[in-house]
Amino acid sequence: MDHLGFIAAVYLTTFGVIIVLVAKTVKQGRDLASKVADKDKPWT
Amino acid sequence: MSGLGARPISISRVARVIATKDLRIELRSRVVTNQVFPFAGLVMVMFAFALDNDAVLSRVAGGLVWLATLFSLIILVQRSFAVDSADGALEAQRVAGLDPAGIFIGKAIAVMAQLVVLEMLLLLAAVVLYRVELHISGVVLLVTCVICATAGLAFVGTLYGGLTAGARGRETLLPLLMLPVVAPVLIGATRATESAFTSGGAAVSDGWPWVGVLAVFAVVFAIGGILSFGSLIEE
Amino acid sequence: MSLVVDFRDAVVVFNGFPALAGATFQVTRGEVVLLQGPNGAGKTTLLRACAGLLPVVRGSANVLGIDLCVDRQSVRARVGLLGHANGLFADLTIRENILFWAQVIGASTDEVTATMHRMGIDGRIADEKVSLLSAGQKRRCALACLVVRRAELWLLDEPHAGLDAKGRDEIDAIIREASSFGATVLIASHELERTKGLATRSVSVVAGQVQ
Amino acid sequence: MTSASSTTTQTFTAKVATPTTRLVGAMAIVSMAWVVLGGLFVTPSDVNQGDAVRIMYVHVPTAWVAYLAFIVTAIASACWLLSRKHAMGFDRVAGASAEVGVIFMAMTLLSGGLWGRITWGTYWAWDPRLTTTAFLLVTYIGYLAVRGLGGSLEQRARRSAVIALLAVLEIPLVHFSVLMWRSLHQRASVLSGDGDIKMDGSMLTTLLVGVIGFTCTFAWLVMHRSRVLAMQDAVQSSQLDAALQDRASESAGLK
Repeated sequence: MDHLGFIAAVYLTTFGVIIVLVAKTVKQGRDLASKVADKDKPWT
Repeated sequence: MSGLGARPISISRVARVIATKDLRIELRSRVVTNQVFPFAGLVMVMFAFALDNDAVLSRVAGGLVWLATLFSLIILVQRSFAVDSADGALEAQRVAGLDPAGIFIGKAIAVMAQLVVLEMLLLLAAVVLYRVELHISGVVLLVTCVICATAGLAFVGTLYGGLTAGARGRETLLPLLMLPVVAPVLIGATRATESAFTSGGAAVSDGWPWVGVLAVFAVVFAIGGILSFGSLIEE
Repeated sequence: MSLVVDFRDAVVVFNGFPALAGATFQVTRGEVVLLQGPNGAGKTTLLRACAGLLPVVRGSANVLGIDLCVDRQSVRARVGLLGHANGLFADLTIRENILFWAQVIGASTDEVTATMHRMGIDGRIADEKVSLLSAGQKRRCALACLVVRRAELWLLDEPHAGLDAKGRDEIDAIIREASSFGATVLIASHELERTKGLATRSVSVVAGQVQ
Repeated sequence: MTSASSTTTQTFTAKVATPTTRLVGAMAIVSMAWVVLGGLFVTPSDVNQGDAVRIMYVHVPTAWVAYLAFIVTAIASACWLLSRKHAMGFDRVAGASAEVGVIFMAMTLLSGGLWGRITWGTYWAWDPRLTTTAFLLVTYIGYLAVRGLGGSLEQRARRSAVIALLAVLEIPLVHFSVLMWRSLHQRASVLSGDGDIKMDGSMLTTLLVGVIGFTCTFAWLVMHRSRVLAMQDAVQSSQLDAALQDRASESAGLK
């Protein structure tokens, strides 16, 4: 495969950033969900 | 004290009084004249140091004039709101229920007047320092371009200046918010000015479509500002 | 008697802090009410809420018959707030500052001259830059702006602060005169002795509530 | 918060995820796995672009999501301004979408630059699409800064909604002026000619799955993120309740 470095860089950063973003969101959500009463969660 | 109670206040009256007030303050304090104009001239000299080539300078003179204008616009707008924020006068205007659209138009007109003087000086500096040549045929284009570009810059500057003045202590946000928005003015005014200078072999007639862009820009942000200024200066 | 200010269990939040925590408070037309209480009790917030500057997040609040929970804009033209800042343009003269407000609302130059005379800021001093004036002169100039604007409800936050005895007397005289012309006045002040003589009633603001 | 929990029987068990977000998340994971496998190994290399076309399977969906995010922000902002009750849900969706959009926009520029280096031999070209994308990024960084200015929730919502709608005015003007600038001065753009891709079936499918997968990821992120923002607002208002109680007891003690 030509330009392997470039292609790998694109895939790694893109999916890496998405994974970090998802992980951060999940963690924030867990922390807050245990502190906020269920009545303040309109989606339930 | 012949009776109490508010009288109806028209937008145009508010705009006129505010513009007069801002210009009178400038005539008294001379901050823009004594500090912003020299700053803009200094920027023009610095460009010459950085580019260090007469041919290049006269080719890009139009762009440098408008870049120096944009930098000065930031300071000018900050000054325009600083005279109001210093002793709570902007708040006093809000408390007094002055129509925000009137405040917006008035301040924009005052900024426009100061910008036009600044641009005249910068164009003169370009002729003197960068050796550009301006023919009679280019003068009409240049004047129209300056008027349209100045209106657009003043409206956008006042709009975002109001936002950052409303959120006290966040004046550093102004360039970040304002510069991307005025990019079309930089592009359009530069091309039109280059045509007027016929630099790089441009024809004067090439400049007119750009003046159209500048006019559309000014109208769009005048309307946008009139509609939204009130929401932005609230705390 | 018409109610000029009618707050019921009003909560006003300032910087995430409930500076007014369920205040109930009424003022009828023509009263001069002294608000007393320790610093941080919510006096300034109460005045700023009356001026429609801060949103009332809970409870109800009516000023001059306008519901502040619905419309904070239209009340503003009819009240005058003098806070810690004077709201003057430092580079303009007294006359130009007062003329600014007169021109905005369309008052005549005669009214400006008369007001300046009554406030004792006419003559040579009228054409001095505001930045060169004493604190008392600035305060009188700010009050003159309220007079020219014909505010129906005066909200004065520590109007005596930073003034000498003579300046304080002059402020008192201005407030008495405004009241005699039918303006309703709310004064937040630590100058209890002085202001009690001025006020028709005094209330205390403690921990965000009016007692 | 502690005072609130002691007085009433409240539960704190509900999670952020719901069946909907789990479904969307699962779809995202499956399609993203498909994109990685398909994009890197299954699909052939392009006749013109060679292996550089593999970047496209990531770049195109990222760019699509970035633009989608800003459309969502603009629509949600308009909805907030127009809705009679000024429902804060709209404001949170606008904010969450802009946060996700800024990150995807940055990734778009990065992957686009690397692709451009391979295909055009340059990281950056003054192409209207690229320039507008960069301006969108800067504009929405400013939008997020305005959201962080503080003030009441309503003021934050109003201010940022106005800024988002002003950006809707700004971006077409920027795009049009860059378009006009380029067409007047450099007729031969680097973009002409060599950008074509002759797509076969597996390539087209992979690209399509990529778009679906990234859109699902975006939807999942915005849903979760706006719920997080809702909980942050709830924490703020419950702190207000506690402060109100404190002040009430303080004033009772002083009577």
